Amino acid sequence: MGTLTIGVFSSLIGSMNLDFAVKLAETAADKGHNVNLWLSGNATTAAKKGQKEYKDYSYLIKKISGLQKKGVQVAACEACSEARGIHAGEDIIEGITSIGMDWYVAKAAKSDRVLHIGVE
Amino acid sequence: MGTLTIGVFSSLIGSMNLDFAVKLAETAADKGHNVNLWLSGNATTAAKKGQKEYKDYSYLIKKISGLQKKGVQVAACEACSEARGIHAGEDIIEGITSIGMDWYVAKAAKSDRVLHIGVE
Amino acid sequence: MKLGIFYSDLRGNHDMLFRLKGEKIGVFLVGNGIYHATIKEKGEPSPILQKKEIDYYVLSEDLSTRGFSTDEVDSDIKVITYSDLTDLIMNDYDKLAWL
Amino acid sequence: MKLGIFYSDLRGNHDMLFRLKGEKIGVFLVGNGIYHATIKEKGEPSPILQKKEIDYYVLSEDLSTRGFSTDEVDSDIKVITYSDLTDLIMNDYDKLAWL
Amino acid sequence: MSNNILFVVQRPPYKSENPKLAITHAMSCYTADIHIDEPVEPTLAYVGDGVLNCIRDQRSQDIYGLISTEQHIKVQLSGDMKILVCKEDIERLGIKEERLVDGKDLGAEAGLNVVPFKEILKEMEICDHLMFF
Amino acid sequence: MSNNILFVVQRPPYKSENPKLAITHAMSCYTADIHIDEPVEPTLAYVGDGVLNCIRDQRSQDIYGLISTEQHIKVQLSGDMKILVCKEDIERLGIKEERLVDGKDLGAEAGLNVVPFKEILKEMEICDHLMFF
Repeated sequence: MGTLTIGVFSSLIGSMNLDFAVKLAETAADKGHNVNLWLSGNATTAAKKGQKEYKDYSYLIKKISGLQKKGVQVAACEACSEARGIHAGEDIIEGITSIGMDWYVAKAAKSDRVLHIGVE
Repeated sequence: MGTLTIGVFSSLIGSMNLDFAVKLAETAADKGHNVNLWLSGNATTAAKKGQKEYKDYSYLIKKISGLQKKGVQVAACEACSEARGIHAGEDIIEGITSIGMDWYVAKAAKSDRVLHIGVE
Repeated sequence: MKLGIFYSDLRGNHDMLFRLKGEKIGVFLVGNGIYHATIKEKGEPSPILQKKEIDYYVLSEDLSTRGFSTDEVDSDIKVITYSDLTDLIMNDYDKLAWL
Repeated sequence: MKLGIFYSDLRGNHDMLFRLKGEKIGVFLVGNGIYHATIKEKGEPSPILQKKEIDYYVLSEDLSTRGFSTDEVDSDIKVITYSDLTDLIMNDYDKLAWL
Repeated sequence: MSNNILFVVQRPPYKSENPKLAITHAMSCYTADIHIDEPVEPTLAYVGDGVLNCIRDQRSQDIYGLISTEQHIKVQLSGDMKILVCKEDIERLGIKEERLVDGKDLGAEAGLNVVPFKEILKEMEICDHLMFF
Repeated sequence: MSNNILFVVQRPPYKSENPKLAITHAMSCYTADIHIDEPVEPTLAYVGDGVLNCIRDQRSQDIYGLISTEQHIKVQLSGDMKILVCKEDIERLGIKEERLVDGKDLGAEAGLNVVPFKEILKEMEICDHLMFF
């Protein structure tokens, strides 16, 4: 079993890249791999508490919390979040670490595979 | 003098379409036109309170509040905001109306010009 | 119709521009659209500049943001400010399309 | 290197694909990349499918999402699930690039 | 006097939220009269790669838990919204008309109107405002 | 043993935040050792339309209040980050080398390395991981 780190820079709602990343993380974790998920840039919008579930919009809170139960580490870029008014504690979903970019590159360096989704 | 309604669907940070829209709204208001600004889809991220000012990221809170002082009406799509966990009162910047899409199409219908920026 | 078309990308939807018709067509190069006014890929001007009956404009503030000056702009394109853009929108074009 | 390349758009960066080289290249069509596997524009297969030495894969879940079934996929392309994709990533490709 | 807004969708579905927001914004025209004294009439047109929104059998709900663009289009067809699809573009992309969304199972009387681009251009001429998605 | 990550920027600036995040993520490699026991070494490469990030005289700060991509690149040059720019792409786009960002005024010893694409490909071979922006 290996370690897979996925970095995503796409908005919660829009390109569906985050839906893809979450489903891939889930599949890899179910197969016994270690998985890290990094949310940066517009992807930090996925870390905001209080998302209302509409069937029309990507809604990932439950899925991300499911990932965490499977041992997936989920972290969000601190500066990217704060620039969007999403602050640790009051705004960020419990279990998602708010941290600097060095966390991501360190995790990537120690991983067998890195899937970096650096687009919107 | 005429009425200009600008609708934007692009994220606060990213394409700089919102920076463009805000600067255009400001210029038009300074010339004496009536201006409405509609934030929908990912552009509702611009309506979030508590954005931290970094010189690296688009920071529009002060500019939007400046627009309001010039008489520009600024509104954000209610469902699009809520899906992102951005709720009226607790999350949305004062002075920005959280409202349904019918507000925008009504304003557009009564405007001399509509600039609809329907991309990310 | 008098149609003002906004271009904010270097790549993308050229086809649509050539399909749109009206008694007057203006193209506003804003954001990354300014590269069409300044870059000659393989020595050629951008394909979007080929249509003769169109008035082309480029936003001076967006040129400067990206490191270009007015004298690097193709001579067929008029350099305008946000103020000029506002006047053109409100006076000269009745419909607007952001491609 | 053994390089896995992800395509999630219908339009865009075809040049880069043809510039990338390695001992083994795989292309994963995901998201809107699936249109390359299903749409024949003007009767022609997508230009990204032209490279003979590449293994092409398309994600079945993303086909279904967009209304396509496996039997509409070009026969040179292997239809895979998220589970297959995970195995390919972890076993067969050591570097990954999302274009 | 009614105002007409033409919503033009030129991008494929699922890569951006905006093609879906084109439909919901068009739909919201029916309640715009709560804000102003005149009705607002929407027309929806799919052109360019936007015609890919109109392919039937989209299963986004089963797979990603998201209402499909197809479901949205069907609801609007059953509400009699005028929806145009560019003929040249479906032909260019090799999409047969029988692969397009059909609203009959939701009780729609008419389906999507597949029309030449020049008819969509005519709608652009007669509408009051354009919204390109 | 150090780990090397190659950051490849293939899109123009200002249309997405991500070309700028490529630089800040690359920079963050210098502090990655607070999390792991090995250093992480970044290399930054501009290819395709991404080379437009490297044009000098960007005035985004004056006009939109935003630090320019140029300022970011200069800071990294003065910190001796290895930054490659694809020669074929600047030629294709008609950009002369004297139009590229120069870090000398911030004390950088070397400027941007304009190299043939095959050298960037070589970096892709030797790096441990790739991050395309």
